[in-house]
Amino acid sequence: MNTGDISWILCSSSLVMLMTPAVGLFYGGMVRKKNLLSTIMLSFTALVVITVQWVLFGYSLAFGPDVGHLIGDLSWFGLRGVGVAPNTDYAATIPHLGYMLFQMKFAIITPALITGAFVERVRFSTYVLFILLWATLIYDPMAHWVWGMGGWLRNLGALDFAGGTVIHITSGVAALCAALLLPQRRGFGKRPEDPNSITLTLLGAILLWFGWFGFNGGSAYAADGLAIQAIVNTNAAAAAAAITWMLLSGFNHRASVMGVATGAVVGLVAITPACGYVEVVPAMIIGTVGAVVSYYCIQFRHKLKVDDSLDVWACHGMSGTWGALATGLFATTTINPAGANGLFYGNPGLLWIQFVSVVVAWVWAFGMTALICKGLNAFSRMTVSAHEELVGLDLSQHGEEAAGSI
Amino acid sequence: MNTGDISWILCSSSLVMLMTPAVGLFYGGMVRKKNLLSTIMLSFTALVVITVQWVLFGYSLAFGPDVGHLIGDLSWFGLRGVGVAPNTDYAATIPHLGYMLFQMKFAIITPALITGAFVERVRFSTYVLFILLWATLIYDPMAHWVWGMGGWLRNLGALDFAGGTVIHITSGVAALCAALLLPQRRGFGKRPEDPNSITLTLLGAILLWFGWFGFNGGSAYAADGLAIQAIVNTNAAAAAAAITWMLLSGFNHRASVMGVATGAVVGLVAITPACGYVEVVPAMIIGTVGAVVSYYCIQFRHKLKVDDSLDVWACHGMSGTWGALATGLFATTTINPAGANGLFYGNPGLLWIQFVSVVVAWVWAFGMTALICKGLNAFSRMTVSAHEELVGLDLSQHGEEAAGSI
Amino acid sequence: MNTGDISWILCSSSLVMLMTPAVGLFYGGMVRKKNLLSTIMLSFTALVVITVQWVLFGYSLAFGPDVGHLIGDLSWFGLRGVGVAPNTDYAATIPHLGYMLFQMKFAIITPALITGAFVERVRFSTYVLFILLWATLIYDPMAHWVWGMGGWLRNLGALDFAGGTVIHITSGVAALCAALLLPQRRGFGKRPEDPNSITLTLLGAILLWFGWFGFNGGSAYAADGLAIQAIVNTNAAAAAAAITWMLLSGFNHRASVMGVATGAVVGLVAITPACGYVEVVPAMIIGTVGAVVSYYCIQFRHKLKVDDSLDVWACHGMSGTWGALATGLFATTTINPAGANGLFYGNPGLLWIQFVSVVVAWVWAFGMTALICKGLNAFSRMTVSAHEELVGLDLSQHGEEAAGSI
Amino acid sequence: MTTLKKIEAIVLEEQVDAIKQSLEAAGYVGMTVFPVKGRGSEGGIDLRWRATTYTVDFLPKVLVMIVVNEDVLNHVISLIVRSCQAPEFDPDPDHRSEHAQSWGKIFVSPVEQAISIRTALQRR
Amino acid sequence: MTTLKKIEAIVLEEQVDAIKQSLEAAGYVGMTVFPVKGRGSEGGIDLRWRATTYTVDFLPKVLVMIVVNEDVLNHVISLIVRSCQAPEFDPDPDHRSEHAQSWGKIFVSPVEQAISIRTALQRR
Amino acid sequence: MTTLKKIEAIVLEEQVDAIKQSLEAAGYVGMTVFPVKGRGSEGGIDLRWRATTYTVDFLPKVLVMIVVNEDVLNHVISLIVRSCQAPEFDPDPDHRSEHAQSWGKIFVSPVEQAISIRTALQRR
Ligand SMILES: Nc1ncnc2c1ncn2[C@@H]1O[C@H](COP(=O)(O)OP(=O)(O)O)[C@@H](O)[C@H]1O
Ligand SMILES: Nc1ncnc2c1ncn2[C@@H]1O[C@H](COP(=O)(O)OP(=O)(O)O)[C@@H](O)[C@H]1O
Ligand SMILES: Nc1ncnc2c1ncn2[C@@H]1O[C@H](COP(=O)(O)OP(=O)(O)O)[C@@H](O)[C@H]1O
Repeated sequence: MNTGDISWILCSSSLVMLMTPAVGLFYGGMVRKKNLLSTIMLSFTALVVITVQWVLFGYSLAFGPDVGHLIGDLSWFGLRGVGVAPNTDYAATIPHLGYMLFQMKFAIITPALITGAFVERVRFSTYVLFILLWATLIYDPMAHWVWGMGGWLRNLGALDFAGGTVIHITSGVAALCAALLLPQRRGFGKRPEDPNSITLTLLGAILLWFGWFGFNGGSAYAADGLAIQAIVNTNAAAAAAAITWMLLSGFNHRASVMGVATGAVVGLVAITPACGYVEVVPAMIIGTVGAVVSYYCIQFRHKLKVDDSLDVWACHGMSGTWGALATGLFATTTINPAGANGLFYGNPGLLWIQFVSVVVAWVWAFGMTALICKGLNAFSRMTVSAHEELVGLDLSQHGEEAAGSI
Repeated sequence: MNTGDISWILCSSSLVMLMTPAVGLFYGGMVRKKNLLSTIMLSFTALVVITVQWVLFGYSLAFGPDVGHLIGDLSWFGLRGVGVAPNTDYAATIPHLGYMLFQMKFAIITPALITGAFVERVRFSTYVLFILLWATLIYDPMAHWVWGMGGWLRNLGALDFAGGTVIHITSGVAALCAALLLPQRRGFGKRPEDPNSITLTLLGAILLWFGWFGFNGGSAYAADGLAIQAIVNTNAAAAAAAITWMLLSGFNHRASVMGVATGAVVGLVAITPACGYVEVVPAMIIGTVGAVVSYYCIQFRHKLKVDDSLDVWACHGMSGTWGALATGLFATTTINPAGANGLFYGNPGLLWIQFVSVVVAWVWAFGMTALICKGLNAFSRMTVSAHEELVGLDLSQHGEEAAGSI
Repeated sequence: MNTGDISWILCSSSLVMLMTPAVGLFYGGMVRKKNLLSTIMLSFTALVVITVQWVLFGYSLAFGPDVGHLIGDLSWFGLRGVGVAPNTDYAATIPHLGYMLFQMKFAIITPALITGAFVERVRFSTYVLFILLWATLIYDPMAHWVWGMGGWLRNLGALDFAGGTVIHITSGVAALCAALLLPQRRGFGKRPEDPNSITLTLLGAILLWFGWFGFNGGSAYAADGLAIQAIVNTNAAAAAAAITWMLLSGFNHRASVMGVATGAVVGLVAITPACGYVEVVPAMIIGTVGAVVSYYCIQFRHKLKVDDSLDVWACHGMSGTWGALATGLFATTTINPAGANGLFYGNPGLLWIQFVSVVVAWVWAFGMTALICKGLNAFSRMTVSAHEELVGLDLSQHGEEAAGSI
Repeated sequence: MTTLKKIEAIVLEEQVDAIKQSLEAAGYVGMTVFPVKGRGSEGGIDLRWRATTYTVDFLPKVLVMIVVNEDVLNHVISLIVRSCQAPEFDPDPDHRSEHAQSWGKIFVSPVEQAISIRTALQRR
Repeated sequence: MTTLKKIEAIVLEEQVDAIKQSLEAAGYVGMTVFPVKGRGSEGGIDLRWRATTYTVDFLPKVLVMIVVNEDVLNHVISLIVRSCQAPEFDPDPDHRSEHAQSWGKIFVSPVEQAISIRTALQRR
Repeated sequence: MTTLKKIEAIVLEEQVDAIKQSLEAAGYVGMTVFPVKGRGSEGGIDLRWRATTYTVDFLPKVLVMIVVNEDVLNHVISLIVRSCQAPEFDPDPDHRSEHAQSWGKIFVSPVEQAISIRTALQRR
């Protein structure tokens, strides 16, 4: 074991921990004031609920001893056998518990990302069931396939450094599915969207960027050159994407603050699967293209009148898809010998593998999310009543208000 | 010396630094708008004042060469002799200054926690004297007893991994004492408590959780498996406690956002003394029970009509007491060979020692706080005039307003 | 390479990354509500624009192979040749990319600091050009002189641990210059300055303090005793300065919250060049004097009716100047053998060298900033029209509002 | 000489845009909106303070103030009323709420002068 | 035909709950509150900007607006006045302030119509 | 018996201080200010939501309410008007804006009673 590596995994786990509530702040600024607390609460709830799910059985399902290349068994239930000694399959120089801790933060943030699809109308109690099922039935298997020892996509050679497929595609596609299946917000499309506080959204974006250094850098599971390369790429891609969005919105109208914040996040998403495999200039290209993709997908989504309220599909699903494919283009073994070369480095095979893993993530996330939504709706409506929606979720779901009574 | 350990102590000190202002934000969201700045300022002031106290003489009192098992002497005044070389009594692999730095953050946050007891009415200038006296007369000796070389509770074998007794019980009991001795806020109990911004409280809670990874993980003074175990336990206990509070408030009425934030903090408090001695499932039990204890103590406090305005006693004093005792139940040397076994691992003796240290902390904190309050009140009132209270402390104590003039 | 050192540079880079948006929050709280987003956006834009500038050519200019002791050449364009292997000239135990990453954060924050001089009136599009030119023509050469291999001030023996001269003097003096050359805000001096949210300013100050641990501690480029010493000094100086400002404002009127936040930042500025060379008691003296200097410079600036709107000159330029000179007074080789002794340790020569480097920084920053401002103004006005200023920059520059439409 | 009237419509935030647009279309541009909290005929909603509960029954509303000439008063009122009656503003379309919540309230009061500061010409 | 009156009481935030409860108990439910800043007869309070000082004398208040029938006007006013006079709202019980601060102000003005948007029935 | 009038001036936040000071100098101290958003005769400003655009035309303003005796009404109005006409409040000094923006608006309406809660003495 290496204290430097352990120190870094401790820090990066802390950084990623911060990201889930930061998603809440990021989303919270975009909704109407009367749904602000409720929106933050959705993310905060993912933090507390999935922590317990993960410790009890989620980690075991995702990373436990392989069953048929499809899922882990339950032998690590309650973290039995997951101790201070390293698990050399996953990370040789840090305690197994450290690997578990870092992965926990990924399992937590993924359902939190989805919440942007149904803010301002989701019923809180059903939501808790939703994320429990979603994490167990969708995330845990997907993580096993891509990252778990014996997982079939891992065996296939799919590259996903920090979760483009596992995290961003699954959450973005689940969001699209939920937005299609659940009722829209009342008056959707007829009234202006009214962010209650762009300041709060900015604060969320700032903390997300900060946390993403741990997200992508920590995925090296060591304090080494690769971790630094990943962070340098991450930072560069985010900046390039933010500038791109700034220009796109500037040409269209004015350089938008919300747009720059969104652009930065989209760039961070795009680089996530690739950050440990590519050089810095390709990283900036990946960020730039990611911003363009998401920018136009948002407009497309508006035209389709789909109420994916905070554009999880456009920002995470599509930018994540681009990032996963771009890994197949730009990956190079000079950066990461444990990776592979992409198309531009003479190996078209990787792009194909990436494509397969993208398709798998789309199909799996869409299909299973539809199943869960239908199932839950049959049993207890996933959205609130019209009156509760009008009063706002803060009052109707939590009996509270974001700001004092006058 | 070990660079990995040093890196971790640097990071964890930074994380804990953030916690004291985060207490200010957490508390600040709960008061009326006209006292918002004042409330944040109380914590911020603890940061700046106790830093200087600690550097000048506080550290020497708490950790300097022992005098009669009761207190350190003043030979480390102004950090003379506290240098880059490790002090092997305290932490063998990091500079002595690093240990001092990390402990400083503990000395700073403890008085900040107390402020929840007398927000919205404490006179600022007297408050500065209060924390100076409190840190010197109560915290420094208590820290010496439990953690200082030669301290009598340390010699007794009391376990307190990251400050359950030293930090949470002393501050919680001091809060109770101050709330009993100082005048209540005008109209207390007759008007609704009106948090000016639950969003701000949530932000505070988020930063507290983030910082607590350093608080508890840093208390290993090394980047090792124990640090990771402590953080895993910390996270699990916080989540379990938040879920518990969510359910309690949900059954009573609706799942409260303020409640989930409070629950998380209470869980973090409860696990603090135990986090480096217990396994993860007991950690979740400790968090859960801590939440139940604090939840009912708040209601009890309301019935007694004690104006411990932000429930420092219920949340820190009582949850900290539970955590200290629980350490005597669940501690196991398989997690930490330097610790001891608790009752459930066959050693009833530890519970008795923990009980003794809890009683000592209660008596010492209550008695000495009473002395300080009485003394200060004789010399200069600790609370503001009725008119100043009506106008609000932001204007009357600081001549400022949280938000612009209209 | 040393994993502990790498871990620390990763963390400190993350911490410093957070500081630039934190400057935005710190400044954002001080302006009128209608310019809040715009103010945060100025800092955020520095983050995204200078990241790309630095990766493409800025780093090469500042740290690339020396040309005539004045500037780096462009051989590291696009980070060619800047890889995972350490550059032993700059930091022997961490990847060269890690050094580049950490330095990037310095290059980003410096232009962000300047923005306080022209908030509430700067035209956004011209501002983007301004920081690009400023970073390239002023910061990159200055960084080369002081820190680059072969730089003439470095050769002279000037000490600047974490950027007093390079960062705070240049930005503060540039701010003074811009404030003198650009039109004032309408009604400046005739209406009260109205901070829209001191809470936000406090949040910014908190995050700045937090990030400064990385700023100053990371400048050791190793997880060693020197890093710890630097952070201990940083924390002590900030606290001493905040207390000083608290007392100054308290004697004048009331202990100001804005004042304590400002004082802390000013103390952090003052200790920046000295933190890796001095002992802790001198550090507190440096902080205290820094606060006094800035406090009276603000009043002087008001008398002169210069619209350096958020006092960048007084807080960064003057406190940075004091800190650079104080390094010549208090530096001691017992703390840092790679440094030098100052006047009080028997070596008057260092003070002279520090004085020279201060003068150089003033002249260079003032002259070149004047050139840039004049140049830009000739080509495209740097400030908005009177009507745009009245409507506010959030709407006129970005088409957005900080808070929802009602 | 025309008399002036002040119309104060207290509605949901969501309704403001509809009001604004229908008035604008009819040529009534001037308008001032206030953030308020209001309580009409409906009952209370329970709020909580950590572990204890209390009742608050004010909901966030928007007060739209429009000063118009008396001769168009009824026209403007009917425009407001109509634009507020879109089905998406129905507070209780599925008839599940125990509280009979209404759609908003309008008050009309007299105004004696309106002065434009630029011209300082008084219109009485 | 009853005439309507608008009561505007400008009070401290803490007093609103007392007003609300006493009116509710007497059957007056409808009410709108505005966040305002106000200055009565008292002097100024000094505020500061970093190292310089300036005077601001507006304090945060709440304006409670209640529209009632004229016949109950005096009753409602007296309810408001009484509920505001609890000792805990005394701005200066210990007589230490230099400023004579009062307890709030009430203005009454005429209202000509009240319209419920749901029914659009005009009550004149 | 003097009659009371309510003056409501809707101005920019920056103008409030000038109004306050000129009224204070002339002995009119009581005053209440409301944060509002307003739209006068000018056109709209485009706002955006991420990648899409929409138009919002309300700007933040402040409503200053002053209740005065009728006999000083004109004096107070002229004080307000004058203090708002300083050149630094000119919305368009360089004549570059497409929109004709005005300097603010004042409405006057009747008040029937003013009651001080402390004394509960009614001044009619
Ligand atoms: N008598 C009244 N005096 C003042 N304001 C009133 C009165 N009645 C209603 N209002 C205001 O009008 C708003 C809408 O009224 P109504 O539609 O009856 O209430 P709600 O929809 O809140 O049940 C209320 O929220 C309140 O702000
Ligand atoms: N002449 C006035 N015009 C408008 N508002 C007034 C006037 N006088 C008082 N007010 C409002 O009534 C509030 C309470 O008045 P009063 O009790 O005299 O003042 P305060 O308690 O603020 O000294 C003031 O804060 C102000 O908002
Ligand atoms: N007819 C009206 N009814 C209500 N409020 C009005 C009316 N006309 C103007 N106002 C208010 O007065 C403010 C100033 O009016 P004016 O100077 O014409 O507008 P602006 O300066 O916003 O173009 C407006 O922002 C609006 O709040």
